[in-house]
Amino acid sequence: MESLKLDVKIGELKLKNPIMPASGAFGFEMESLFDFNQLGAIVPKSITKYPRGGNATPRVCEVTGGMLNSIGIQSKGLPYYLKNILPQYEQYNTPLIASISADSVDEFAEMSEIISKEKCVSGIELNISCPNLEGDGKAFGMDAELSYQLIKKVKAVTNQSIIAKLTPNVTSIQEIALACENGGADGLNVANTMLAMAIDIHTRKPKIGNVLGGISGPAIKPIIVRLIHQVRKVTEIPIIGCGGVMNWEDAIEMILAGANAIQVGTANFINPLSMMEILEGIKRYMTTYQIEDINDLVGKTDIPV
Amino acid sequence: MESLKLDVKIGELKLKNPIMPASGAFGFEMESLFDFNQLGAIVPKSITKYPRGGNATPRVCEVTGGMLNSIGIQSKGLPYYLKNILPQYEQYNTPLIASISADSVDEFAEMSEIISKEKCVSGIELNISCPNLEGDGKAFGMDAELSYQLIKKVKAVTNQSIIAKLTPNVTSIQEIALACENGGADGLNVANTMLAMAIDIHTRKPKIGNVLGGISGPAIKPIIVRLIHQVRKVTEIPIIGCGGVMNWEDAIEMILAGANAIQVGTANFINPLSMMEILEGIKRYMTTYQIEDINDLVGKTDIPV
Amino acid sequence: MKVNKLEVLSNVQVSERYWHMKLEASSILEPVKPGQFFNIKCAEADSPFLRRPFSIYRMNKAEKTIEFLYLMKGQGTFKLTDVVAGEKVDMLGPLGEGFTLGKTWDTVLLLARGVGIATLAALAQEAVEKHVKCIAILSARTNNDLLAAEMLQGLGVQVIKVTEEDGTSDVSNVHRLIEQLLIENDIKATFTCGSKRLSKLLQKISKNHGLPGQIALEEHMGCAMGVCYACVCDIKEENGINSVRVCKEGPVFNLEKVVLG
Amino acid sequence: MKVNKLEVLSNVQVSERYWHMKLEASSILEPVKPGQFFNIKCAEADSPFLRRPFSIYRMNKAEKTIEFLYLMKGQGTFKLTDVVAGEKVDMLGPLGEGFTLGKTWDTVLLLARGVGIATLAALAQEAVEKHVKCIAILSARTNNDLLAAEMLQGLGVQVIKVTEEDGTSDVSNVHRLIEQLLIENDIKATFTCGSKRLSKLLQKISKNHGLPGQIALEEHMGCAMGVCYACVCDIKEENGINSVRVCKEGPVFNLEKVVLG
Ligand SMILES: Cc1cc2nc3c(=O)[nH]c(=O)nc-3n(C[C@H](O)[C@H](O)[C@H](O)COP(=O)(O)OP(=O)(O)OC[C@H]3O[C@@H](n4cnc5c(N)ncnc54)[C@H](O)[C@@H]3O)c2cc1C
Ligand SMILES: Cc1cc2nc3c(=O)[nH]c(=O)nc-3n(C[C@H](O)[C@H](O)[C@H](O)COP(=O)(O)OP(=O)(O)OC[C@H]3O[C@@H](n4cnc5c(N)ncnc54)[C@H](O)[C@@H]3O)c2cc1C
Ligand SMILES: Cc1cc2nc3c(=O)[nH]c(=O)nc-3n(C[C@H](O)[C@H](O)[C@H](O)COP(=O)(O)O)c2cc1C
Ligand SMILES: Cc1cc2nc3c(=O)[nH]c(=O)nc-3n(C[C@H](O)[C@H](O)[C@H](O)COP(=O)(O)O)c2cc1C
Ligand code: FES
Ligand code: FES
Repeated sequence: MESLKLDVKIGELKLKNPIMPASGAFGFEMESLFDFNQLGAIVPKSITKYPRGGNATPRVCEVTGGMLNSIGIQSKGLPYYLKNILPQYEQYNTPLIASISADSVDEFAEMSEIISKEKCVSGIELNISCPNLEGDGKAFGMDAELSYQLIKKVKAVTNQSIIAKLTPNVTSIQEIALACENGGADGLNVANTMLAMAIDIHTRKPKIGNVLGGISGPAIKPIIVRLIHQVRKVTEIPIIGCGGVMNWEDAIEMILAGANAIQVGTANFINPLSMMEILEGIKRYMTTYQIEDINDLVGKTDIPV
Repeated sequence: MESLKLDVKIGELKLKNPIMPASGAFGFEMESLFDFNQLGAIVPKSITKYPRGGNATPRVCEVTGGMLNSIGIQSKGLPYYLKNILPQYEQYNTPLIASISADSVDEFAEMSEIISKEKCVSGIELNISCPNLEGDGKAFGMDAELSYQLIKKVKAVTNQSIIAKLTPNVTSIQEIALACENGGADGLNVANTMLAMAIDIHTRKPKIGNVLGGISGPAIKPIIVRLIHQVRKVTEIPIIGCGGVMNWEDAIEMILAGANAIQVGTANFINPLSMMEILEGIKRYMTTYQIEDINDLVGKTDIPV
Repeated sequence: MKVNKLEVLSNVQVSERYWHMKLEASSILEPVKPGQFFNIKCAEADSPFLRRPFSIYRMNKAEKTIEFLYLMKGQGTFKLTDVVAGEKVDMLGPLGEGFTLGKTWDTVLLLARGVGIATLAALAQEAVEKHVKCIAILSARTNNDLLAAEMLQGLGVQVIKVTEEDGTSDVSNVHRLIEQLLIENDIKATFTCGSKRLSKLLQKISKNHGLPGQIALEEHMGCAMGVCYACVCDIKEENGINSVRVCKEGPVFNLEKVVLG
Repeated sequence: MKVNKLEVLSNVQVSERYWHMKLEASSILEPVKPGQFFNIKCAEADSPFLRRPFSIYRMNKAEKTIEFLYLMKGQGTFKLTDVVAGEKVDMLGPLGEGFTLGKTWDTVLLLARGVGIATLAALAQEAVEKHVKCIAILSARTNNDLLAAEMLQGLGVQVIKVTEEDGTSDVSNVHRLIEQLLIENDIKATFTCGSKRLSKLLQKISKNHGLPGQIALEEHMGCAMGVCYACVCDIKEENGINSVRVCKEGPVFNLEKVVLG
């Protein structure tokens, strides 16, 4: 095909293509593997205001079709992030989405305001869904009203495009999605990991130091596809599909379900070149099926009536 | 070891061992494969009051580490069940747990009352969690108050041991579990399938005729283990672990997480002898680790403090 | 029905897209009928997750072997091609209801498309053994796809090949062909498998000519043992349309009664 | 670091529980240091899901080959034993920081347990090439487990074996052994891998004798590239205890600084 249109928009944020890494499963350390300029966006690991030690090891374990993790957002704190992490990416012409994790609504707003001022930041993802922190796996994103307040407060202090990263561990993701949209979110990330647990039957100990962890990888893809489909039914704002994308087929599946862009996490650990291969696969698919603009595929599942 | 104690109790219901099939993934048609007298319980497919045609085909599809299904509880109705299905199992000395699916609280109570009178029924499982029916995957078991009312009404009309089969598609399974306990449930089944979706990227059609389906199989096991662990934290009533048990290691893992008994569903499709092999494996494990009574393993995960 | 672990005697590619697998089957004591199938674990690994259904292609009662002819289609059948002689394959079966050859049927017509050929081949074998005259129209994309069907000719079946490649496989041409065969032969019953369009055609022709017919259906399966109700199809009965299980009441059904949608 | 698809030259069992794999490595242009590792996809299939980390056991710069020695432990290493010569294996690396041989270290002591032997073997090889005298205490459950270590003797390393089987592997015996070796030899540095108990012992002894030491750690890994923070361990620094990545800042650390818990 003459020219494929791969660019997508999330609020004011323009991406040259829909493929980006998932926070926590990507870093500057991968820089020798492929050209970060090829990515739709750069998404560094979630940052917290204060340094955090993270959780007890083991922090990962393998399960059928995926892995559990409970890193606990190990972080050197915001000042270190601004000084040492962000500048690493200044050399790329790829927009950077900063992922923020915080303990309170006010802290989310405070951090968003600070990070917004960084020249190299083009968007902010609010990790309101991290299941690893205090409170038995609970997260802001489990409460619609809290999510609404949080987004609203953040939007009040920044002009950046704001993406709310939702948790899949809820009864109605539609309710949370709408709350975030009403709060002013420019996009929704569907979704973070699912809360899970694994036990070593010989030692009788949890396989994860922190007892509970989040499951990522292909095992959760069908659940995430369903969540994207459900969210797309109630809102028109951009969705970033995330969870279990291992190859271009998975990415197309999520786009058909309603995602405008795709984040790739665990796949980077299995095949660090997967984001590049996914991009190539999407182009081949578009050429085969004569799709000129990737946006024309969004939500285009043929649902029987 | 001299003698292994494998018997478990759920309310008044005594099982000679903790292994039983999951509803919908077992039937009399398997009778030539192994001796049903070896099972802890027999659990036929959920029955509805009126005949139901079930959903559009395809009703199953394969995903990584599991399958989606949306059968839609195809059923010939309660009278046929009483006359033709239940009597098939009369020849076995294994207790039978009848699984009931209904459209309203009153219908659940009505059906429970009728089924209770059958001599060969030893317990009732209320499928308050089937995600395939009307309402975009919604189920009674997503609402704590409704679940409470439902169990209470059923308990008022029957002396049978009542097991509530919970849905994993909720923000807080603990809340639902407590509601069921307060309603009088004798046991909790954790859990039914997780709501999911898969799309054929070439035809762009959902892979399941009914669009959404429930995912079962090893992909969901870590989520189910977490749910069992969470439920065990808030209640002491018996839990039946269900979801992704493929082998004896999985069964032991769920028992350690807090399950008193185990249901095996999808594994029967892959290896129809799996329930017998699971039982043997559990016995070997108990012998190796000198566990005389299976009940001594329940919830015995070594959680760091 | 039981879980059989059968030793593979050979597993070879017979044409571009088709493979042929032969297994030692002395442990199967139950009779296996044409049209019945086995639900096969295509790889020892966890993936593909589900078993795959394949109907019996050939049985050799003296040799105590069974054979399958399969199309390389997706993950499961690709894995199956990796199996080598000497390995064991886990196959649940025999499953379902097979074909029935009426006592008075001395000439029968088979209409098969694609892998449907495998299913009807077993029937042709039985028919030939019973000295029933067998005429088979085999339809496929290419002549290469029909290479696997040569065994039928070897058996003494009268084979007519139609393909997209030769431009002979369209429904109207097959229609003409069948009408011609019905004139030239005293066909007593019809059998089909593998194509909805051709099945509809044969349903219509059989009805018009008052011929009994049988069809082997395919549907995605969960258990293949009749317990899960994944594989249903609609059958017209006196009392209306019933939803029945392809794996249990089928896969072979009365052609007249099947609702082909 | 890059994704390498290397051809397997051989993959053979060298003792009851240990396997040895040799691969063609001319495509690896980066230098590979002892103590560094590769994160290996043990099977082409989806399961095992994660890669597995293995440190380099031997490098032959002339032949352009690399070798791994691995213990058959669980799903991943079992699958790895299925790989045959001619197949390609996907290995990400080289990863992490390796051992450093100080310029003035003319005699070094290696203390390895179990698969730690593989990791230290690469170091021994480099030491021998640099004409550094190498004394290695190898500890294992059985003498059979130590078969794989014979290569070290071939290199000219002075090998002392201790095993549970012979009742020689308890910490107090190893302690006596080391003290004796320190008397008999002018050991300049110590290296260890594979056992927490032995590492603690060597940490103490090295400290007492004022010897520099290095340790290669193991931790469960997600990415092995330094991005996920799955693999952390604690390191004592002037500013307190820091949590660092085994895959990036390690797996080799200053023995003195490691918090062995
Ligand atoms: C009763 C019966 C008999 C059959 N006999 C033969 C035979 O003799 N030779 C032969 O080549 N094929 C036969 N088929 C079709 C065969 O089962 C499918 O081609 C096979 O399952 C494809 O698996 P796959 O992993 O290669 O393809 P994929 O398309 O990757 O399979 C994905 C999923 O869809 C299911 N599926 C795909 N196609 C079919 C189909 N046509 N019918 C049912 N399920 C399907 C698979 O079982 C699997 O669960 C038969 C099917 C049925 C129901
Ligand atoms: C830097 C490094 C170098 C290593 N070098 C070698 C070597 O040269 N030879 C060798 O035999 N082994 C080595 N190991 C250990 C090797 O990685 C494990 O034995 C292997 O991962 C076990 O995988 P499995 O699937 O067979 O076992 P399983 O126990 O089934 O593995 C389950 C999971 O736990 C992880 N795991 C299990 N044991 C370890 C371990 N000791 N360290 C890290 N993760 C583990 C696996 O990677 C996997 O994710 C090394 C480990 C590290 C971290
Ligand atoms: C090791 C690891 C660390 C993660 N850290 C973060 C994080 O810091 N912030 C965040 O929002 N999500 C984090 N996630 C979740 C991922 O961004 C992603 O939502 C999830 O892994 C599902 O996608 P995947 O299946 O493609 O991995 C992490 C995931 C993994 C596996
Ligand atoms: C094909 C199929 C049909 C099912 N039908 C029912 C049903 O009728 N009633 C019910 O309570 N659960 C039903 N289930 C859910 C199972 O009982 C079980 O909760 C679920 O499959 C998870 O367990 P598993 O992973 O061991 O299969 C069905 C599951 C499958 C796969
Ligand atoms: S596949 Fe389960 S009933 Fe036919
Ligand atoms: S394994 Fe990811 S940082 Fe070390």
